[in-house]
Amino acid sequence: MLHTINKSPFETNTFDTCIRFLVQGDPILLIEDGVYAVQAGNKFSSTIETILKTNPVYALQPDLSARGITLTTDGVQCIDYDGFVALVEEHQVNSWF
Amino acid sequence: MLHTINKSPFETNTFDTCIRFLVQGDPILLIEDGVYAVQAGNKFSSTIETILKTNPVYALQPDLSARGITLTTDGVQCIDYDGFVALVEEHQVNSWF
Amino acid sequence: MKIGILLKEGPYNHQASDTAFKFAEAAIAKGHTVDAVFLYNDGVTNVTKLMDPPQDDRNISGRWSELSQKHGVEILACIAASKRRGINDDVLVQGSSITGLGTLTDIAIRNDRLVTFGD
Amino acid sequence: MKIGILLKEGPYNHQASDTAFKFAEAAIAKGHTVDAVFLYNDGVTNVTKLMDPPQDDRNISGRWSELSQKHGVEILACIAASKRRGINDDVLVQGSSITGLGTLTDIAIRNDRLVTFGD
Amino acid sequence: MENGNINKIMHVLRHAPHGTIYTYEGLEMILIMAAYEQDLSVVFIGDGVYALKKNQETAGIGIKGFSKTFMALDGYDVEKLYVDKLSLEERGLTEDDLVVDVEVLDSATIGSLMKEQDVIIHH
Amino acid sequence: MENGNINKIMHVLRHAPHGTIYTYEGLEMILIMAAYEQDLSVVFIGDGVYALKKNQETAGIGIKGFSKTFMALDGYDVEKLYVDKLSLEERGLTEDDLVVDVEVLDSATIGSLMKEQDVIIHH
Repeated sequence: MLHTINKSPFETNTFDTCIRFLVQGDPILLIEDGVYAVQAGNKFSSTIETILKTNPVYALQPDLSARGITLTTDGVQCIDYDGFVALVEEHQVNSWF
Repeated sequence: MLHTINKSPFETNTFDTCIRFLVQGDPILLIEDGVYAVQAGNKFSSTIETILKTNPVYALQPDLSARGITLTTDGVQCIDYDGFVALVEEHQVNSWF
Repeated sequence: MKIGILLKEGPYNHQASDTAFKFAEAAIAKGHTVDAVFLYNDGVTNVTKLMDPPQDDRNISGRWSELSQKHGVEILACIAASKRRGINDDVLVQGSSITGLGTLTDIAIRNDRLVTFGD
Repeated sequence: MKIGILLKEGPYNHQASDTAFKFAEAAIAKGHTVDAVFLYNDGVTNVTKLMDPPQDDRNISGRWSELSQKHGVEILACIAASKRRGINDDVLVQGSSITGLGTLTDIAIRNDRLVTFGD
Repeated sequence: MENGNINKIMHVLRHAPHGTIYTYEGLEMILIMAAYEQDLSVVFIGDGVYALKKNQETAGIGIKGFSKTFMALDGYDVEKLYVDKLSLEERGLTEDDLVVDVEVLDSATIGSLMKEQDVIIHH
Repeated sequence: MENGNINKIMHVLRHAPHGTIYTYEGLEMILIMAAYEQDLSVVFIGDGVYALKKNQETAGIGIKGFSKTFMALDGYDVEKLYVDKLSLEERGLTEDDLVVDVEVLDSATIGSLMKEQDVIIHH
């Protein structure tokens, strides 16, 4: 199950809620305003590091670039729309917004 | 300055943010999904009680009724649209959403 | 007192439009002048006459139209926001019109209050 | 792989429509079939041909129309949601149509994936 | 249904009623899908649990109420109604506050159910 | 302007750019209002501070960028740009990360400024 999150973790509880239902091993893909969660050195970095111990975390590069995020938390994989499609090939999708 | 809040405090940070900029004495009016903040006995009750020491807190009765909220935190004043207008007569408006 | 309203969300999807309407009605009932309702962002879709809700539901563009005709409230949609969202003169409900953001500035200046409804 | 898309927000106001479009393009480029884009909630306003954005901006209904005609993607707006929001056959962009929620159920059943975009 | 199998379709209601239309239009979708003999479930998470709150009287806001429609789901054979335990507790609610019988589940159980689904739609 | 006074009008930007149009259409409104010789101010709170982030490259999402337009505000005599200190800090940002010079203020100062306004519009 691929979980996508498109909301800033600073503004709504979508990120926190999604994380709570995550099954070990399932990937998270941050898109749109969701990518602020993986900006290096912000207050969610330690949460992201904890998640990375059990689940892969991806972020959509075009959304990172659009928001001027050049550094992401270590271990986060930045992918293009093509990579988004590749994840959808592998998993059913649970879109959180 | 009248501050209105229309968002559930459980879902977004709008309530917390508004509170941070509140000047002593200025009224808060909770409308729409914002009224969940004043449901008696939920986790925001103590915050509401603290605010009430310095600022009056109002909630829009039609929105409370629509959501089945019959008990509100002590000290919160429940008003109709008519009371909303009366507050606007007294104050400029700062609408948080 | 003279009151202007700024409405930033479309009908049905967000309660903002309903609250704005109820507030306008209550202000008028209390003897105030509601000068104008300015529609911005998705709010411009409040005035399409093409909406056709179920019989037992409110007709949101219809009631803005009625408010305009009964009480002289200007119902104004921002032109730039309207163009993005497919609102033009052909679909405007009676009593509403399309105008620029300069008009909102005038509304903000000439009224005693500007009350915003959004989401 | 056969992929269906559910889009729940209108154009311009929310990035959901842009992300859905970019995803659809990328899926097609990778050789997948994008069977249909079903529009729900404010999403139905994606297909009004009346939208007229600035020259240097994307035309969102125009590009859904193009996607439909180039790649056979059905662009479908829910009828109940459309009626509430003033979307009817007269304003539909070429290649789109209005249908019921039963069609979404069919889309959910017949595709390998249903990917939702909302806000 | 090309493969003759029943699909598992989960609807996730996460918004309070009335402030936005998502829960109402979500319910409209659920009612239509119920006719298709798939394996439907409905999960209430976050403010979604408020949709089930008893005593909603919407006349004052001029919007049609719909909480009673949840009682009709049983008649459409939509019987899998799950409520997130933490969401209920955080809001100071218990099962007695709700208009229908539901199964209250913890996060891990709901997470496992999600993983089994063919389709998940959030409203 | 019936009373010949200058009105104090504050715009509050609270949303991140691109995910929604609010900040972009907010900026369009500010540019028009700037022509009216009122006392305008713009406050960035919460994710609104991200609108000022340097190095936004939007080509990949197909949406026109607008962060550079904030640099033009000065030419329109919109000089009162205030940023909420806590919002900036929480996001791991400093003034050096922003495309324009701003005044960083604490909550109490912004609250007092709000109280002085004739009109406040959140975007």
